[in-house]
Amino acid sequence: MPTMGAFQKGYLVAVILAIMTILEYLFAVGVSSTEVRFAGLAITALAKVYFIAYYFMHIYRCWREEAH
Amino acid sequence: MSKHLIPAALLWVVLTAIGEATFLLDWLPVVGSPEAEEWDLIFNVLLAMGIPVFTFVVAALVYAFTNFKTSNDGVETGATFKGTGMFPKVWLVATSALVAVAMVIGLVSLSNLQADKSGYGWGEDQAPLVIETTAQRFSWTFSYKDKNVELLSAKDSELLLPIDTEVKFELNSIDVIHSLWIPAFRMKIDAIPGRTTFLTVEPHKLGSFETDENFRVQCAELCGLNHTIMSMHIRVVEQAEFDAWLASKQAKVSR
Amino acid sequence: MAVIAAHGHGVESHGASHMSPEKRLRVNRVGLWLFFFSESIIFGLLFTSRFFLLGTHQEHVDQFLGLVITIVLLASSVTAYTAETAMEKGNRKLAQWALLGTILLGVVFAVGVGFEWSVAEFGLKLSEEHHQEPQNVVFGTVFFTMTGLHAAHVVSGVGMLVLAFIMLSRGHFSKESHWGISSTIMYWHFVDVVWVFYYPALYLVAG
Amino acid sequence: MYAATTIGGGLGTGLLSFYLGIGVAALLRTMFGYDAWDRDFNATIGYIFGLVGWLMGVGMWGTWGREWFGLKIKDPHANSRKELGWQRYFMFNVDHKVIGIQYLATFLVVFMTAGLMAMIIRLELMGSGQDFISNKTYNTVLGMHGIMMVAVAVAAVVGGLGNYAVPLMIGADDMAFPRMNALSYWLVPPVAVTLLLSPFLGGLETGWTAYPPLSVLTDSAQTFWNVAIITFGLSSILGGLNFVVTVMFMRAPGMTWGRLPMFVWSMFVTAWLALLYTQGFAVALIMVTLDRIAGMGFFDAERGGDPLLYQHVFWFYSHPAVYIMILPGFGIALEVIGHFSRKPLFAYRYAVGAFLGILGLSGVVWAHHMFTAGIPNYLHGPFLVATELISIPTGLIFLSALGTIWMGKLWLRTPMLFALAVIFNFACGGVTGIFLADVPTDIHLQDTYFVVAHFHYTIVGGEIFGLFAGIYYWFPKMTGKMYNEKLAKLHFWWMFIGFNLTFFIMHWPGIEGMNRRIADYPESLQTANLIVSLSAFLLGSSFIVFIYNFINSWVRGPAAEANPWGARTLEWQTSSPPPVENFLTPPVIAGHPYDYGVPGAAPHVTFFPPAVGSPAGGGGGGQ
Repeated sequence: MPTMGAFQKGYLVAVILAIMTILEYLFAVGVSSTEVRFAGLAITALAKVYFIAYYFMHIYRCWREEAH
Repeated sequence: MSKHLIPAALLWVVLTAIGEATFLLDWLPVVGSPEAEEWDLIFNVLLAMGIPVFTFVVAALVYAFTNFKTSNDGVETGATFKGTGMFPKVWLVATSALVAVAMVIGLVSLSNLQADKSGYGWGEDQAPLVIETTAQRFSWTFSYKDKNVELLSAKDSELLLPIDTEVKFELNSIDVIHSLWIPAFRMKIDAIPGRTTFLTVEPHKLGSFETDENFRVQCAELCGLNHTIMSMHIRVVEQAEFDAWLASKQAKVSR
Repeated sequence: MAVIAAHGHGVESHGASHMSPEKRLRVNRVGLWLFFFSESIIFGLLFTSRFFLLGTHQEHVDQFLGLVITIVLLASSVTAYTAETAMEKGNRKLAQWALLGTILLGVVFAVGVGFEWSVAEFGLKLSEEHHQEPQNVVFGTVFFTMTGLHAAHVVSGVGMLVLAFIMLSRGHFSKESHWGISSTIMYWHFVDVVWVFYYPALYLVAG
Repeated sequence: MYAATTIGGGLGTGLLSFYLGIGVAALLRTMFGYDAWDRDFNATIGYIFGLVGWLMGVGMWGTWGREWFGLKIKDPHANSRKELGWQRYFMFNVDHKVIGIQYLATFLVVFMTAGLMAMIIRLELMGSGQDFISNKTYNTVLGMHGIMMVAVAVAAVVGGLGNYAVPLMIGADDMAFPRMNALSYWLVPPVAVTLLLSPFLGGLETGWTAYPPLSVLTDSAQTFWNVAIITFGLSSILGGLNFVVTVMFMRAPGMTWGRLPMFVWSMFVTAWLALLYTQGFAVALIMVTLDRIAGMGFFDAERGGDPLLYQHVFWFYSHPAVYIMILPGFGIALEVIGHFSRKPLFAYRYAVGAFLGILGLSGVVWAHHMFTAGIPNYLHGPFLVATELISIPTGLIFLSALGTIWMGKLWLRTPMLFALAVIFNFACGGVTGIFLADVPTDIHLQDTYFVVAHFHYTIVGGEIFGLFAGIYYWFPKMTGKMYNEKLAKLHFWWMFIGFNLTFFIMHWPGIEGMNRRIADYPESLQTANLIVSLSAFLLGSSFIVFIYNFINSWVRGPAAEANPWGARTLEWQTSSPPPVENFLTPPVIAGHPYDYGVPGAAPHVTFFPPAVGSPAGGGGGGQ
């Protein structure tokens, strides 16, 4: 998403996170196997953390200098 | 360099010999069960291995201390090797091998410990004599299972065990964590509220607190104010004497 | 404690005599991340304790309420992001409004947790009349502790946001220099990250 | 005067906030329909308020807090001015050198106090039977000795010597977060006060490990103790964070990772350990506190909790904590041995690798403290293996130390004697560790005096000897005075002999059936205990020599040169004591710190030509 404006990028990520949250909820309610549910929830959580840490918290700025 | 290596190695050999000579002193506590025998064996093997390691360091230190010192206020400099060659790799392999040996000894003896009846920790195996043990601050309750006999460390003076019989202690605690330790058998396990732990011993030596103070149950986990006094004497007796004692106890209960 | 530490990174000035502002910023940023790392171990240990004590067992919780407060917290992350991006673009007005929105959503989240506590069907005491099992008590213990610790972070985060809002309104911070706001907002996102794990662990894991 | 205002102000606001907190707690309790007064609950809230009040009053408000509200702050550097004399050590100070000395002095006092408690313990144990003190007093003294010594071991080297030496050794003008550094220190006095008051608030019953359910059930000063230790943990975490960032970002030009002095390496790894694991102790104690004051059921088996949870969480910290204690000892030992052997440090890369290896392994060995605790049988094997694996990196430390002294020109001054003693003592502590890592032998030895002897060998023999090596080594730098060499050597031999007699013999009652933490023992153990006690008094009395030498030399010792040891590292290339900004001209690192006598080796340090005018100032954060 390099060409996108900063605001739009953030909102797109937020929409993705919201969809993931809803899907996570539906998944948890719908799946009966404990192991599958646990694994699915863990993967979703890690994916969400990636989005938040990268796009919201700008973790890359720790090792990459800011542009301005 | 060998000018220094040979005398230092000699020093190491001498120190090791002195160290290993301590095995001549029979200083381990009384052996009351096969478990204790096994313990003494592993302890001695590890000690025999550990002494040369310790004396290696001591020999190197003492030799360097006496031979490489200078009083020339730190102006002189020593040899300039930096330890980037083979020697550290050899050292790494040697120490790893030693550690591997120690690990194998540990794992083998661990699997012996956890094998079948003389299992340790958690398990269902039954033994001919089961003593349900309840710990509380600051006393022990020993209940001979199916025998209708109960001993209290606060009231009764001795815990009797028959010789050459497997005894399983099933431990519970009603308040805090305690630990049942019998030094003569080298065995110990914690009593934890909410779960049952067990240990099994097979006394093979007659004895009592009067003959050796390690024939005792001792609480080994700090449990509060009177942790110190939470102990009880043990007497290991012949089967016949044990049965008679049990019968008299049962008679007392039924009366 | 979080307030002190997180703000601490924002305002170091001594020791910078040989340090360019860019380097100072980078040092602050790495320090703040290490602080998050360190805090996540506290949260992680409680998270692990929950599974140690209960496995995946879970008492009944209000799923709708849980989903709503999760969305509220996510929404607050969006407004927080808006505030920081606005500062980077020099739009102070928007940043102010977005901070205000974040504060409000944070308060709504905290109230939501409080409400959840008041309607919870599990407690901390065994009682005959409610037929409570030990598991009920343990779930209460981990639920109140985990949400409580998280809520404490939310409340301290709100406090820091309020401070940042006041300072911004008084004319502090600029497009070039707004680490005080950035650090606070990073902290806020971190609180969100914690909830990303806590929400499934407390609400969803038993389906 | 300045000192009095600082301390008085802190105490004043602290006490006021304490009472305010108690009031707030009472109000809250009334609001939710409970009795207004519950000792533990109200005191906990009061403590938190009081702690914040103390910090603000002691100087954080003026130099830091005002900034959060956009107000103008006092210059945090003002308190470092030399004209303030001794008073600057009693003020909220951001200079790492002042903070280092504050830490060191505080923890030496704590060390001596806890040492006196050890003397009380040994006095009681001198004879079989209840001699001097009641069981309650005994447990309190025991717990206090334990936790205070743990605090000393965790913080004296890191906080004291680390704070003082690390920025100097890497060529920084200060730590990365100087005010947070001051905060780390000023969190300590309330902890010390709370701990020292605990005998009067109900005593301690649980030892330093505070195992529940005892720590939940006990009617003692447990809650005060918990909050104090959590505060200390916070101080440790913030300190660790500061060191990590400092070593990462504040190194002088040319100070590559391969040129870092060993002491800096050890501090860096220790700081990571503190940063990663201290939370375990804090979380464990938070759970105990919640069980005590909020009716939670983490450890109440009747309500479904599990006491073993505590031990897992607790040892998750407290095992890495022993590396927090010992790595600085290794670091100082290798540092001193490197300089005093006058030859290059042997296998530098392997020693660094050993530090990193210990860092990596330390997090996966905690359950070896729980071999007898009824953990599932399948956990025994893996933790046995992981624990013994740690011997391999530890062996590399010995390789480095022994290789360095071999064929060197050993300059046997007091720091060197202490450093060699670290290697000697730890060899003994390491070998006895194998018996405890091995499950079957551990079952008998767990919770006996064998364990006590083992960990005193590692922690006292390893770290405390290292601490004294460091104190003597950096004494000229810190104070600008030279200590008395004769008295220092007397102290060393006295302490070394007393220590080894005490703790070597202590293995014996452990094997013979004497368990820990008891005020009385069967009569067959009488002889061993008598010898141990007498040796312990010998060890204890050796510190009189140290205290006399330390104070006397500081006050009227001869002035020290800038570099009395002729060492290559950076901290010796500036005046003794160093100026506030550490180096008048910025240093550049050109070579390895330990290349003594290596032909053609570049000097470790060169300096930029003297700067014209003052160095350019860089203000607050900016983007």
